[in-house]
Amino acid sequence: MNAKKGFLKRFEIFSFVLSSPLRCSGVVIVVILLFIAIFAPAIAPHDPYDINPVNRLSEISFTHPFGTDNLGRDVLSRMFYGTRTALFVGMMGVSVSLLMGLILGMIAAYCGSIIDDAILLLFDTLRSFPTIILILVIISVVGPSITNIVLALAITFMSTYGRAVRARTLSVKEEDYIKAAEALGARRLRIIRSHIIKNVVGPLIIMAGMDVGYMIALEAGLSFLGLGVPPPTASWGKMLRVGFDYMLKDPLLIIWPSIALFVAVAGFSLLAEALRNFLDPSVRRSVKGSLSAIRSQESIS
Amino acid sequence: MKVRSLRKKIVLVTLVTIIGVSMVLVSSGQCEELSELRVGRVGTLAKTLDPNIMSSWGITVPIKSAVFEGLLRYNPDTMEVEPCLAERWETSKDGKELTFYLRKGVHFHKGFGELTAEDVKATHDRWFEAKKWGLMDAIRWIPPLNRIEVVDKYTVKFYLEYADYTLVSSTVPMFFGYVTSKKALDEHGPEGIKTHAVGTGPYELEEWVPMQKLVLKRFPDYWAKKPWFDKVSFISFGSYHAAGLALKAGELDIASVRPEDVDIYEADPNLDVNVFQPAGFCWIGFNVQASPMDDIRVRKAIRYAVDVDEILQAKWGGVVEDPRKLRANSILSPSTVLGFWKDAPVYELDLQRSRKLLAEAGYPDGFTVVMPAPLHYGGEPEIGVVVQSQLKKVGINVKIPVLELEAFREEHFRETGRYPMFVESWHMAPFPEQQLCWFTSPQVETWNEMKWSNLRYDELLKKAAGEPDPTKRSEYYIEMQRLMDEDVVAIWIEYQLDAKAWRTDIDAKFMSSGWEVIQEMKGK
Amino acid sequence: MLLEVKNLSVEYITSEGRGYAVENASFKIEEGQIVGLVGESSSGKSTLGWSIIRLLPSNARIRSGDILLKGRDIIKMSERTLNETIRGKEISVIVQDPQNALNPVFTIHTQINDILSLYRKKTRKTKLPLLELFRSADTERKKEAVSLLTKVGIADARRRIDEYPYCFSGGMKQRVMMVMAFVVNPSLLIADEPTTGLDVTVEAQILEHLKDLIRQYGTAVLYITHDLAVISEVADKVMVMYAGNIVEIANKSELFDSPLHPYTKALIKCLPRNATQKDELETIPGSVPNIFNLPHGCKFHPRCELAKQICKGKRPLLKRNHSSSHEVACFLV
Amino acid sequence: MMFFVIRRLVWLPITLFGVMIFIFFLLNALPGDPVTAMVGPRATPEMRKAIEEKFHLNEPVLIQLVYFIKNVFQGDIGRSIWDGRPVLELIGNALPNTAMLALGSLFLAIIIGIPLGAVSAIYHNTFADFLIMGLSFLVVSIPDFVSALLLLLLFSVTLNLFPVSGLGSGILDQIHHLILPILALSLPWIGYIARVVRGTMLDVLSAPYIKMEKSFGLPLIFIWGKYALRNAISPAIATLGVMMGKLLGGAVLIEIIFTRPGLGRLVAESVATRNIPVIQGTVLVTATLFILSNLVADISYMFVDPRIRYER
Repeated sequence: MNAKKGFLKRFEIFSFVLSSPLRCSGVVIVVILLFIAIFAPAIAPHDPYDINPVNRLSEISFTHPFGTDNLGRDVLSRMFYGTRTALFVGMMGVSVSLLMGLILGMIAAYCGSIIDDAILLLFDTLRSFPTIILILVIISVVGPSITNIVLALAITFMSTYGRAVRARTLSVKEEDYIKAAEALGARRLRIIRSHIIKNVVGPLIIMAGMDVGYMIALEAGLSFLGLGVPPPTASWGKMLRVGFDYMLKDPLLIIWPSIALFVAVAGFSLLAEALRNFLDPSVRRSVKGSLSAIRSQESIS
Repeated sequence: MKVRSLRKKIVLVTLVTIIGVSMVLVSSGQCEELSELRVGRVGTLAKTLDPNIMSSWGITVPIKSAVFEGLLRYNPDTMEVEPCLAERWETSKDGKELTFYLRKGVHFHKGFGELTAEDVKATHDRWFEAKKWGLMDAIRWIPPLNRIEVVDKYTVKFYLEYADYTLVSSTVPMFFGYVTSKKALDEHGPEGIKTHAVGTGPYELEEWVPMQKLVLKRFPDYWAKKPWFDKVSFISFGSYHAAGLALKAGELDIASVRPEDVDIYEADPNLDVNVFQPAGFCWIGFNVQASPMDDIRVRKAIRYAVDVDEILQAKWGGVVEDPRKLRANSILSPSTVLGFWKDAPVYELDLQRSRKLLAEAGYPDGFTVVMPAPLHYGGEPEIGVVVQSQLKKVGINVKIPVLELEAFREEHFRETGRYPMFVESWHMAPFPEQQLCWFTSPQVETWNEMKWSNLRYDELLKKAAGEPDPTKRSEYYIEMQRLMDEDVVAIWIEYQLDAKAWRTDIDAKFMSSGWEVIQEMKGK
Repeated sequence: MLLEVKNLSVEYITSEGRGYAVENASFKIEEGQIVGLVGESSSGKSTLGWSIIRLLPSNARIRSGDILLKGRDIIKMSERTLNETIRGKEISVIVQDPQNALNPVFTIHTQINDILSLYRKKTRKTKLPLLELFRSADTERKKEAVSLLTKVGIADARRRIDEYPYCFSGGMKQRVMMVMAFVVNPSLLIADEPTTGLDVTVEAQILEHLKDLIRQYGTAVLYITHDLAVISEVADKVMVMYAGNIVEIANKSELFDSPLHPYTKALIKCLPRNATQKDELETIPGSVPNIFNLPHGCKFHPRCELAKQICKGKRPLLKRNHSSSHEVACFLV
Repeated sequence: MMFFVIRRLVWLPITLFGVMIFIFFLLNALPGDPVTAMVGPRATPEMRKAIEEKFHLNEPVLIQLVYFIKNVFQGDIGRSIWDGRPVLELIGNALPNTAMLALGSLFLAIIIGIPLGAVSAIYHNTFADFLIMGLSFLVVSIPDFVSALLLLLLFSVTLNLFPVSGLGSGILDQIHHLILPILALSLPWIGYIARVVRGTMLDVLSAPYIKMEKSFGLPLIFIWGKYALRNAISPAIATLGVMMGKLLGGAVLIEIIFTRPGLGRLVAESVATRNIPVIQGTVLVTATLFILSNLVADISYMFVDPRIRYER
């Protein structure tokens, strides 16, 4: 019994040591990804669009560390450029949907009555489609292109943010210092800007951080379906598709983009958890884990 | 006491499950009763089973030709025309009257009674109200048909406006000739007939579950030799390698495989592989009505800027030792019965001339053009990307929209100027008139994707039809191809190869075009 | 002799360090005797109580000492024997905080029934089949439970027994707990602040019922509380605890009439009923030291106005004082 | 609690209306004329006329909307433009496959996720805990279609243990075909449930009532297995319905990768072939299922945890 307790203790310390690098690792990963995305042209060994049929599907070599794809394009370079697509879609998607949600949520919370109901209905409607199906349909209407994908993602995710904003605004609105500010005749907009935004956005940032990863995953999914960014733009999803088509000949073509996707998704959810610790350290680790997981499910499937 | 018994139960259950699982794993591999033929297909199985509508040939021909029969048919080995539902036929001197003497005692599937002249008439009368039956795709096929007359129960007579010798040689034995039951037509109507196939063939339709499988079963009172298999199921797969793996695992007997992958299957001792050259073609088409492609110099310039050999290399590199051999220089492939243009000009890469032509046309530093490359028989998107990078060299910036085939066609025909260039590939029956007919003026709204109309071309097609002598006809066809070449309506890339792999314990049979001849297949 | 605890020490290990929550505690409980254990919060009295059935938080462990129940040493027992012969058999516990002391997602009946069925199995000395526990209750046990609930003053017990805890008030819950505690007919009951957090009237009722049950079952009780008043109600014998040390043990009357330890004196002074004579209510200066940095010598000397040099240097031990039953740990008596 | 359910039931049709309107306008926004969109580029004038009359395309949009909704309520959501099959029939064929997949994954996620979570909570901060949490983080961070590809690569292509695609025939064969897709689909959920259960279980294990139960000498297995777990799983249960909904709709990529003829693939393929009636119908159905399963979730939550009172 006592022996076991000792065992426990060692691991408590272990966990303590282990948890902190885990936290910052998120930041590190994201920074690295950003670096790759920004300096892709500088660090990519080859031009990712430069086709070279003669050595298509070539093995791993010194010139092509990850081999080449079905058109003889350098896989590593395409992965670097894919990072650009992924991060662009992820971050733009999140910020646009965050903005839409923020505006609509606030309007709903402030105007109340019919407008509120209407916006709520809109949110509920959007929420009652499975994410990817909604995106598929939107894409099928507006046609696939990087901006349209961002748009579709934004529309799809807007509702979650919108509802959160609305709820929090309503509660914050009732708090005394806001009331006081209003009583003192501060202008609505100024109140919104100074107090409410501050109190509402904080928690959303965590959600947002989480969602970047899942939007990246979704973009990959769309590109995999052939509804993603148009050629020849590099995207992990499209690379996965090529890998899928050439599975029997060159399995590695699937492995590389899979790793990239995992790193990105994991990186951003770790970042989000770090954010959470930063913003409210009170939350217990276990709960955080589950929370991040919840957000993940909402977008992965 | 109770407890122990319960423990027993638990043990029992676990045992059962273990056994069950292992059984599953075992049963995974060989679960084949040879009297069922399992054919793997990639993508759709068939869009419609109406005997006379043709869409996605390569996929539906084998199915339809197992279910339906025409008055005449091809001998799968010699491709000679031979009697089928008609025991014999006569052509009048002037070639304007065709009389078919029907075989007696031929029965339709599903108890739709015996085949009579009435059925033939009913089936083919549909051409006169083609729009109602959605047959307009093929409306060109029997222009000279004036009327059909039922002489007696077993004799039917076709009256033509002018002589058309291709009718017997290619049209009647193909889709047009397929006969379905009058009763069935009345019963099911234009919508229903798409899913209710009633023919006289050796197999009848058992079930068709979209996206899954299409099952045929042996037709008990078939008039001729009964087929070997009791059951033929066409199973839909999402990707070529899915089908391929299923084949390797013994879940399939025959599967279409990507010609690029044949080496994989050749390696497998249980499999036979063959690459066929169907009368298909893959090309970069110019929409001659859309700017800037309405300027022939631009089209020429592009023809000089596109390196077809590199495209072939990109597709076949590492599979075929010399991809150049696969190059197509004109529309008709060597495998078409006649009309192959042996000495068609071969255009090599020549960037200087290309740039010069562009400059003349007023595009010294190129332009931007939208070029869809929808996936059809495989490889189109890749070809698109290759062309994209090739044209960059002459300053032409190609945008490839992400577009599915159907969407492309819909938009292409809705908005004349939308897509000045495109990559397409078709599978066809190996008969020149059936391949050339799509690019006539009347087809501009429906299938003539180049939107190219050349009256001489139309006229030649008609001339050829009226020409009894095959060699002369062949010359006409070559002439037509020359016209296409002069007007630079397309850059021909290759004759779509088609590869089939099948298990060695199947005695498989294919047409030269690679279409399975289901009814003739046997198990060993 | 029912329970005999010989210099028991319990130690806590946390990130702040390690410290003794209970230090060399020794005492006895006779059959049917009601012993009050009193002390300020975090004086280690609960720890002492729970260590008797060896249910301590994972970061606490018993360093030394013996706990003899009917002569059998609990410390040396295996978890299994503990579960099968002591916990819920010989000893049962009424825990603090009735609000959360009942499992919210099971009916009262299920919870009582599980305990009962387990108890029955034990007493029949057959091996414990888990499945038996998952089996739904039989009527004969239910009757028993219902009658007990009625006894502790739960109206319409027959119906309420099938309700969920959230339908019960705090007092009700505490009654249910009592039923659970007594249903196994223990020889020792450890009541850990059973009435804290209840309002006074309820508290009074609960105490009444508790006394009845104790009388009826003749159970010995270790009654842990910070409230001398309650002690004066129930206990026969009182132990005063300060900073992990038992500083005084005496019969109730002796303790209240002639307390010896300065701390005890202070406590008694603080009792409202004594306070009424004076104008303002007495308080003890200073506060209970944190167990991780206890003062040397007598733990109370920093707050003791009579403290002498010796108090700082040596730690006083419990020693018999004139009457045989009155023990105190102080150099000044 | 009843009140809550009723409120939801009232809200349900309203949302459904919202869904219908949304779909209608979305698909009316399609480029090109709606008739072509409905019946395909080379339809016969008769067909076009029929559609025009059926959907009243010559009338103002709002009227059209009304008719559209009317049709939906009459259970008529059009025919596939290619083979003229009723959309309902197509959905009827596809739904069972998707349902099987979803239920399977749900089941797997529960029977693996909950015990894992419980174990890592019980052995909090032990090696087991770290292992489980590490793994669950891993699987949660790999998008399901990626793990599908990897599983396919490993088990089908390399080891050749499982079939690559299709439904299979016969119960055993069907199960055999289901294993990989189900696994792929449920992996993220396993990790997710494990995390949630661990979280709540940790709270529960430190709750007074657990202490009390221990004090009665109830064997630990019993306490964990009955008393603690029952408390710990309720939040997980609450998400089951949401999960079910997501699984029903979210299987698109999995169904494509394993070529299983399900709802997801139906949507994807009709999107690819511009088969508007099918898109409309399928999306409508999935949305409805999605909403319903959410409702079921809340109700089931209510049953698992008697404390729940719904003020929201």
